[in-house]
Amino acid sequence: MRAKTKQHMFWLAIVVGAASSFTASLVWAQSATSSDPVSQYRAMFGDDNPADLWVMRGKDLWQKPRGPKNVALAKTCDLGMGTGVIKGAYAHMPRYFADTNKVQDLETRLLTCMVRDQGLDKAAILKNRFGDGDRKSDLEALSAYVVGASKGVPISLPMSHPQEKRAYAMGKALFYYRAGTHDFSCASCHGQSGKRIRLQQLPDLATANPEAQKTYTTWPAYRVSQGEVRTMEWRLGSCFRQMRFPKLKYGSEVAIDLTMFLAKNAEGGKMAAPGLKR
Amino acid sequence: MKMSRRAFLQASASGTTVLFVATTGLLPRIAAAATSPLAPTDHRKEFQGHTLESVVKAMGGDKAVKSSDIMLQAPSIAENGAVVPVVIQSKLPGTRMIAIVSEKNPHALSAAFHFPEGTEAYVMTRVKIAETSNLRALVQTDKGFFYTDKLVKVTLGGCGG
Amino acid sequence: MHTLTRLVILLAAMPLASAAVAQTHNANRNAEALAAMKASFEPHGQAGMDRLDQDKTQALCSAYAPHAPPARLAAKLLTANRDSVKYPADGKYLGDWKRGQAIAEEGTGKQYSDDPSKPSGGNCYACHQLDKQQIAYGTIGPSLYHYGKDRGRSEAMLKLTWSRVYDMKGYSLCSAMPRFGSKGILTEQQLKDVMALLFDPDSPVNK
Amino acid sequence: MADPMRIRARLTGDTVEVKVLMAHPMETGLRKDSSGKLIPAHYIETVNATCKGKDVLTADWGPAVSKNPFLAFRFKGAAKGDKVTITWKDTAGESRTDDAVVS
Repeated sequence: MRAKTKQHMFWLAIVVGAASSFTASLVWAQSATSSDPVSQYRAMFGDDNPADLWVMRGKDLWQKPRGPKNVALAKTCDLGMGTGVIKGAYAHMPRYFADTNKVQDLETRLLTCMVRDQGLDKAAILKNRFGDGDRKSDLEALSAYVVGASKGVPISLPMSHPQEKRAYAMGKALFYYRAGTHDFSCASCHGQSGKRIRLQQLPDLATANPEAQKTYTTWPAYRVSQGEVRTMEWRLGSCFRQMRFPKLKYGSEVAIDLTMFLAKNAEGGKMAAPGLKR
Repeated sequence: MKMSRRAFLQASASGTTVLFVATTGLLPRIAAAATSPLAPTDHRKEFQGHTLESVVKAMGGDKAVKSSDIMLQAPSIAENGAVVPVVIQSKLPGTRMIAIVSEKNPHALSAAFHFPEGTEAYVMTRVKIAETSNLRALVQTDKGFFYTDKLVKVTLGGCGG
Repeated sequence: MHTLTRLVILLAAMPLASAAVAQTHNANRNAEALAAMKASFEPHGQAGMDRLDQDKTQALCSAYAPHAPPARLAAKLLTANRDSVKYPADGKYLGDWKRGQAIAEEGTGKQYSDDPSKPSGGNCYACHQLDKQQIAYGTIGPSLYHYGKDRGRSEAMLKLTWSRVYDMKGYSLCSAMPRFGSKGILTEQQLKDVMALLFDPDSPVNK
Repeated sequence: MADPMRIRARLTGDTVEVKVLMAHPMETGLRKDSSGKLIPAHYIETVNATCKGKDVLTADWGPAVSKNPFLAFRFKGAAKGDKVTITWKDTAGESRTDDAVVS
């Protein structure tokens, strides 16, 4: 059966050649056909990103009074730019918050506001931290909305508090930490430029560079393969799963420290999230 | 692992259905195998067929003729079979319907769009494709049924397969 | 010749110098990272917390990354890793290339989301080109197209290749390639099948 | 209840281009959740678009339309300020209607 599949693939490969010469004769209004088929695939999505549906829902969640305390996050939540301010907030995170005495990323900060200000149940929120179809994640929707308000804002981290500096240094060490059955660290795939895994280009996230900017500024993103908006917490957890590590806890030290390291390497890049990814 | 085309058709025809596009966590899995009595089938007659021809017949036609007046734009490589962008435009006069057909899917017919007077014979949407296959654009005009096709390769993801 | 020797020495010394600098910065960083890891992960499925503990190879490579560890520290581990290789009990290196192809394509195995009762894949295509017909291949590792055709099938070549797939860290300590044998990712039979994919004249790798 | 659609309707020359994003899981009935249980089929079966009381597009969909469906189409005969109304109905008997003003 394997061999048959192969033969089939081969036969199809021949057809591709014929088919492409056929389509080449057609004239298209927006024939932004790149020679690279993967970018061609991505270009076909245009600016019609289903993440907009999450942004719409997130806006409601941010603006409407909710929870036992019946207050709106827009009236109470400080994401580092002042109460209720979302413009640019994500571009300056993770950062130290005096009220919690912690370095927080957007998601843990939202969680703080939802639990402390609105009186919502932390366990219930976390149960749906990653949505799936009808089971929707408020954290993902809120993240999409807040992040969208930073579009065009360059990443710039305060990096003044000792805890912020420590988070960055730890993030760097964690980035190179090899373990598990496959000896992987983040650097195994993201330590250099110009490589790909299967057909996916692997960005160099180890140093401050344009690839690191482009990657970080397009998360959170609508993941085509999932049909969901995914956040940085999800992205890191999923990477560690594929690295054969145990399960990354949401809002954990490792998640925040690594996010700090990645954000710092993306400094200067203009936010363009929510993005659209494979 | 992939089922052979014949096994796939047998499974479908016997009323059971093939596991379609299953996404497990991050990585797309273009799965096959696994039959379940719980798995539904669409009971509308146009959705019953497994081939272009049977879809045409269910729509009251006889056969579809290949036409170069139908433009079908789809990626030659889809990074994910769960979302394949498709643009179809018909230059055939009197076009009243455009359909998307994937013979390797559990239902060959993915979607049919009906165009009243005043609406262009144009549609853009995104569909699921079970595996590497020819995507077909089927057009109905006053004169009958016409089609064109394009091969779309579905590729695999990286680290976890 | 003398110039060449000098150049080789110079090139070899360069990473050592930068590694020495790195070493001062990286003091205790593995220990701190491990503590953070233990606090940040939870066991799930087949992936227990022991997966976070480093063996000597992992620890040394992490401590000096992104630089290579000093050669004198690496040498002992290279030898130990090479000595850990178990060659096939029956002396036969080659299995079935068709099964090898399936193993090379399969990317699952050992993740907490994977069924531990199912065999792991080798996921070779994630990093290597093998069969020319498979266009979705990665470039982290070198192309292995025509691997056997270019190298022949001498006993020495079979043995060398076996040991590299079994434990690449016996040759390049901080290679990105997993240790498929030493870490129990692939079984002996699976390794033979992958070997056949690389060497069998009928394998698409050699077409 | 289903989330609202995002509808954009833009007039260029004499043609209105309508672009719609719908929030819908489009479950095939063949996908398993993380615990291995089959998720029941749940997908949009019909879509209808009207402008000034007249149909401008109707569609029959199966489970192969992607999750969170996207649809774009073009029609003539509308002016800026006219309203385009979209309705979808799904296999669970749910439906949703939203509209957008042509701009």
